[in-house]
Amino acid sequence: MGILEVKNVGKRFGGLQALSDVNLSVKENSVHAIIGPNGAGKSTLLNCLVGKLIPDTGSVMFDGQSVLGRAPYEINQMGISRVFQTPEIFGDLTVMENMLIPIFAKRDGAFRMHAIEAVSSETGINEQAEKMLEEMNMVDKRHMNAAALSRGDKRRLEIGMCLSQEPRLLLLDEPTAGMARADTNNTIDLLKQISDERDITIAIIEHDMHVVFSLANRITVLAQGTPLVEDDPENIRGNPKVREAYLGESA
Amino acid sequence: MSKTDVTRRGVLKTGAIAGAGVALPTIFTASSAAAYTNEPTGASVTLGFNVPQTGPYADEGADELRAYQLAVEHLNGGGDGGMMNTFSSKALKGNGILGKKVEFVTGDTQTKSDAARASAKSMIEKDGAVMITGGSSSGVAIAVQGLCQEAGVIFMAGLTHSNDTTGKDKKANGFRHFFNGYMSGAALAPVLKNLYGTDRNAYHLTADYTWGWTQEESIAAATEALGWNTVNKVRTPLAATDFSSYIAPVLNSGADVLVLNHYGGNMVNSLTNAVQFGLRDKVVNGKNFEIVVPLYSRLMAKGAGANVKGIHGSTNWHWSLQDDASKAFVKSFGTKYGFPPSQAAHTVYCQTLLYADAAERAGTFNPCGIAEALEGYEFEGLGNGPTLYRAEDHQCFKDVLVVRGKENPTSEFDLLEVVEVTPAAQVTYAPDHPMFAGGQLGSCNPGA
Amino acid sequence: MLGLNKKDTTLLLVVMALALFAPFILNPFPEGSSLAQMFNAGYPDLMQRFVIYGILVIGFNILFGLTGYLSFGHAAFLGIGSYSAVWVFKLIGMNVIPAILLSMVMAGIFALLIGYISLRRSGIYFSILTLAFAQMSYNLAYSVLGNPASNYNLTNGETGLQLLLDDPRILGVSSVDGSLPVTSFFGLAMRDSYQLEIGSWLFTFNVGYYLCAIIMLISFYISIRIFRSPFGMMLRAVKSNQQRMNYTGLNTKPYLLAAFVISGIYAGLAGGLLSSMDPLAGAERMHWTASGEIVIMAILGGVGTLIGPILGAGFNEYFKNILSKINDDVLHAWLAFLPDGLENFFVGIMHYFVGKGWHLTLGLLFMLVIIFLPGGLVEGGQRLMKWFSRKDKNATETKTTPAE
Amino acid sequence: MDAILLQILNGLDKGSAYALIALGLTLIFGTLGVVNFAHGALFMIGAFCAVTLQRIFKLSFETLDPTQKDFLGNPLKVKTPYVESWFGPEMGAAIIDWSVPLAILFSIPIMLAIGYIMERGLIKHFYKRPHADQILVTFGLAIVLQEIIKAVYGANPIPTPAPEVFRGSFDFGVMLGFDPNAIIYPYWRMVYFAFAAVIIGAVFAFLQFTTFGMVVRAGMADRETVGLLGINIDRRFTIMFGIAAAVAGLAGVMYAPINSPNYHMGMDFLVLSFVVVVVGGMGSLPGAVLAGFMLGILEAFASMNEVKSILPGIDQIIIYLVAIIIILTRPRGLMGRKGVMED
Repeated sequence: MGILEVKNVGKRFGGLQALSDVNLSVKENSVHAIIGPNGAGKSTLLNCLVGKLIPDTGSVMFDGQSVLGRAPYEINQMGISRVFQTPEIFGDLTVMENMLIPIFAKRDGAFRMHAIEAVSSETGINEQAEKMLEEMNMVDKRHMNAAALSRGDKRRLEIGMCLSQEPRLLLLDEPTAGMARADTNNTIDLLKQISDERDITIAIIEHDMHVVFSLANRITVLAQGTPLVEDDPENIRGNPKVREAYLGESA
Repeated sequence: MSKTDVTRRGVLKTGAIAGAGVALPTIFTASSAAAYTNEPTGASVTLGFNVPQTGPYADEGADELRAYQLAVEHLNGGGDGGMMNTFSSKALKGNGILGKKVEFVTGDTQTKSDAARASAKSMIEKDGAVMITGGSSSGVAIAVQGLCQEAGVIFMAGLTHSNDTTGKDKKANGFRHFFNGYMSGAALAPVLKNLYGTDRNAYHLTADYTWGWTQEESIAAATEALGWNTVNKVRTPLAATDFSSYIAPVLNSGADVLVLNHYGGNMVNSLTNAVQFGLRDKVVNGKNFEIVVPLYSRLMAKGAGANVKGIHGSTNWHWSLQDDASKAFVKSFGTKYGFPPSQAAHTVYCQTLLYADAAERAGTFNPCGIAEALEGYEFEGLGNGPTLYRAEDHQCFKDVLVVRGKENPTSEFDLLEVVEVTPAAQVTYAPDHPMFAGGQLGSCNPGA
Repeated sequence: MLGLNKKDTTLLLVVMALALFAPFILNPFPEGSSLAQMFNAGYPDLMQRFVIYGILVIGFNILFGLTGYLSFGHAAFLGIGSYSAVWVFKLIGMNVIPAILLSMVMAGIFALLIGYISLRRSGIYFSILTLAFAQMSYNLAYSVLGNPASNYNLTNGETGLQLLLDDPRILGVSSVDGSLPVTSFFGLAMRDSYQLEIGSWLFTFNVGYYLCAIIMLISFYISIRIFRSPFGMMLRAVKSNQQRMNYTGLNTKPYLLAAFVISGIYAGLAGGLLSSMDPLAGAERMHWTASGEIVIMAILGGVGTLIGPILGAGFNEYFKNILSKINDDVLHAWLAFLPDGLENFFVGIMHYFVGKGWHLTLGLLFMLVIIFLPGGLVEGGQRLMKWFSRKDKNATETKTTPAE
Repeated sequence: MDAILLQILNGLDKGSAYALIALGLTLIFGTLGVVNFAHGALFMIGAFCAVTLQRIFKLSFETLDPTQKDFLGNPLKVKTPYVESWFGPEMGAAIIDWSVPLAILFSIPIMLAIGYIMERGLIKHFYKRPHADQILVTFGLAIVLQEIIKAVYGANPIPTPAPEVFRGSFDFGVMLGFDPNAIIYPYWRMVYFAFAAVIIGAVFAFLQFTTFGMVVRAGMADRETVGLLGINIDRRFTIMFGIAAAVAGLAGVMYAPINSPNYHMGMDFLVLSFVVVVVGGMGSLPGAVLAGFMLGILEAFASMNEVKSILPGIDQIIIYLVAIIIILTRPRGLMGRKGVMED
């Protein structure tokens, strides 16, 4: 029984069957990659997992509870954090504030009228944020506006923000899309380190095979809205069906 | 910072903390506490002219300001003296009021009761005005009148036509020279009877706010007393600019007279729309369809242009009157500004003179003294014939003019012609008339 | 001090000093001089307006400045607060405290209802929803709800809701010697003033003003606390990125609604104070142009800054009240030192910008600020400071500071 | 039935004005992404173009007529318009009579120029600024423009009648078999409706069938891509701004006989036309037109006595009420696109 169980999920947009009969099981503490050619339904599937879309059929269970019909913030509170393709951070806020917000959200829940005490007086939370900044190697940038960070720093900040919530499942949507090779490698190292050091499950949607094969210990291949195969990386590499559907095209 | 020094030095120097009071005069001498708000102690006295300088009635306000300046000039002995020469009281000598030179401050009411009160307050609190006058709408007049009552200064209303100003919202410190809705109805009714007969069906369009309601009530009562039938009374939003959807159903209702209880821009638009719909060319119930505008002003007539031709209404005063007083006023205003004065200019000029005269006769600027001098005061020579400032409600009773839009105007000011001068007796009503009931004058408040 | 950091404490102390010494600061010219007639603003009514509109815009800034949601109908809450307070004076008694409390409660309730509906949409759709609610309130208050002949005359229409000699006032008196009783704070009448004469200067200390000033300082203090609190940070986060908020486990709706209600309560408080200083409430307080003026004041001062709202409100009220009272005579007196021809020339030009032309001047000033100082007067001040410090040749820091 | 037909007619006419203003607003918003609060002022300036032309035609020389006296008792100065002395009294009077339709030609270059100056001088500096700043600076401009008009023309409305032949009304009732006078409709309002229809049709045709229009439409959909194609989209957008200003101005010119122009008529229309645009859906031209006519008709219905007696004051709030309902049920208005002006 995996931590995330997707059963028979189908989603239709008008005349387009975006997903059909998707079954997926992500095991706890694994790094599970979902790959597939463009239009295979990767993003639709991801959106079904985080509450942005509600599938027409099937179920999505996280840790034994259904996520369907819940708002994104409720799903996050269940323990799923999401990293976006283009980093979604609070651009007008400082790096430090960016880091504080998820920690507050973790402690205080979806809403708390916490309007009198200053942020700075919450020493515990400030320390946690400091620690996470250290871990992300961004302490010197703490007073910068997040919008002024480089692309790679933004990505690191976003991952740090997600990690600071200590999620059970981290969802990454093409985390290295548009990155230079060096940044990509840094990100791979960071994610490796995270999965090694932490008690965390990572599900990653990725186009870049280099990233996928450096990180994943389980891979699902999606084609035309339905899973083609789910297997270990070594077996995926040699699978002719996958080559035909995907690798050939992307090479 | 040196602010604390100023305080300390000041306290050491004078040790003065003057007594409590709402107001602070322009020229404050360290004399004893004043007997009434803004008691003038120097060589001059300040009046506050609070008129709409922005907003839709700005032109009317501008004309009022011209008349005020003329009145101040005359009071201080300048110019040709205008109506001071024809006024029945000879207390004014052209040396200011009670020997003090008249100065004035101006403010903008914006035709909003809030802004008008703020402006009046600044005149009272900052400039030491001992009397506030002006206004071009009833809501503003009532609001400012209430303020003056509380602050302890006299309010001489400008153009305000609602029954409420001297009816349920009357105040001991407030006085109105202008006529009102009831008087319009009472003056118009006999004329309408002569012109259109007693068998008529009237359709009322009424601006949906205080003045409109009292005007509608007054004119409907007056015409119903003639035997007219009121077909319908329809309220139109104040903000309406296009009245087509209110005017279109009029003809089909069986009405043969349309009464437009509108003022200012509302009236200009509703009358223009009504004429556009060709109402005046129609024959209903075998009679020519007619339009009546109970309250006319020259500026409205100017705005409506040719559409006013042949349409009847009432007005407080008109420059074409041929009595000595009116001629004197028109001459002195016309010479100074190059065009004849409006009724708004006339009423505020009269109000200023009446106030000054009352102060002279009372020998004081104390509002209670002035109120006493004005209450029950009978005078003439201000263009409206013999006039009474009634003590019970502080309303002037005088002749009312019924006017008609002129068919062949000779100039841009020659838009109305006087059809009839309805004598004061015909428009007088009992102080406890139901349309005016519900309020109390209270007692005069000298402030301080 | 008071749980604030050093910078905020300084700011609070500066505002406190400005408020307490306003009667001196605003009356820089001696009584009777032509400059005094033009520029002095130290009379009770205007000083009260400064701080009351300050409160209003401080509250508006909590919504607009922090969350970026532009309410174009905020004047409705000001109006609701004003009407509530006058009703208390009519029915209960003349003490201002219950009136102010009720106006805050009523404005809060309406803000909750209007906010709950309007916050279902964002951007211009939110603005139009709030505008529509405010315009409906205004139109109804002006006509149907204000007809003395009807059974539901809540607002007394165009004239405005005012006190009458025969109002019940169950905990007070209906009238005093034929006059209306005055509003008071436990016996201390709002209109009482003390005057201090120093040479030819005259300073007025008004009870009502100081009550408003103290309440404004409290409101300002609360707004600093909100800005610095986690709640305030969350509101800024909403403005910055709602998507990230949602995926960080935060529900943006209650945050927005709380901000909306708080700023509505501030507006209600301002309305209650307006009525307490001058017990008459008119419908035009709710007109869309009044809402627009709130936005203008906020932007003039500097959106999202702490001190901006106070500067913006002061700037707007000052020019509105001062410019509209200047007439040609005043100009002539002021420019009398010039040779006649020049004097007439200047008066002829300035004629179009004062008195009846004050709208034009304010409109132009307003455009200039928006065009050249997007951050409002606060940005103007910062630029001046920068310019001075650059002159001192010790300006090295270029880092972006978070909004004050 | 006749009452309903009557109000539909009235509504179409009210709607024509709303639709024309909303159309111009949407053109500006859709092409430039700018929320123009000065658009009402452009409408007002259009109306004052009619006033100005009328004044020009009425420019007169004065002759003293000793047989008549003016108000001060001096000989009356009789004014004779130059056009009457140049073209003879009849022709001159006819020219003055036709000043409003002639003002259409007069106003187009003026409005295009004003639009051009506004866009180049002010608006273009605000493309990158937040919508709130755009709203506020154009609002400031609207105040300045209306105050300038007030300083020149005064606050009082100025009558600008339609030509004599268009005065009076047409009786549709008789035509449709109802009682006489049941459905009457002024000729000039019919002209206005037809005029609005022609303008709306022309704008749509222009955008649909000309290359210029196609480029602009493409730019409305995706500005960056069109820019990448090497097309100077900015210049075209400037022209579009001028056209939108001209549409507002023409709406104003033709509106002048319906209501005497005054300096604040722009502000009177501003809020309503914004509501129309938003109800139609930000950036949607058909939406703006549809919403304009729809709200006009609803407003006319709400002013019927039968309706008002059940719901007192409904005519005061109907537009806002409908706007609230539509925005809540159709999040992007009637025909709006996703993601426009939602942040």
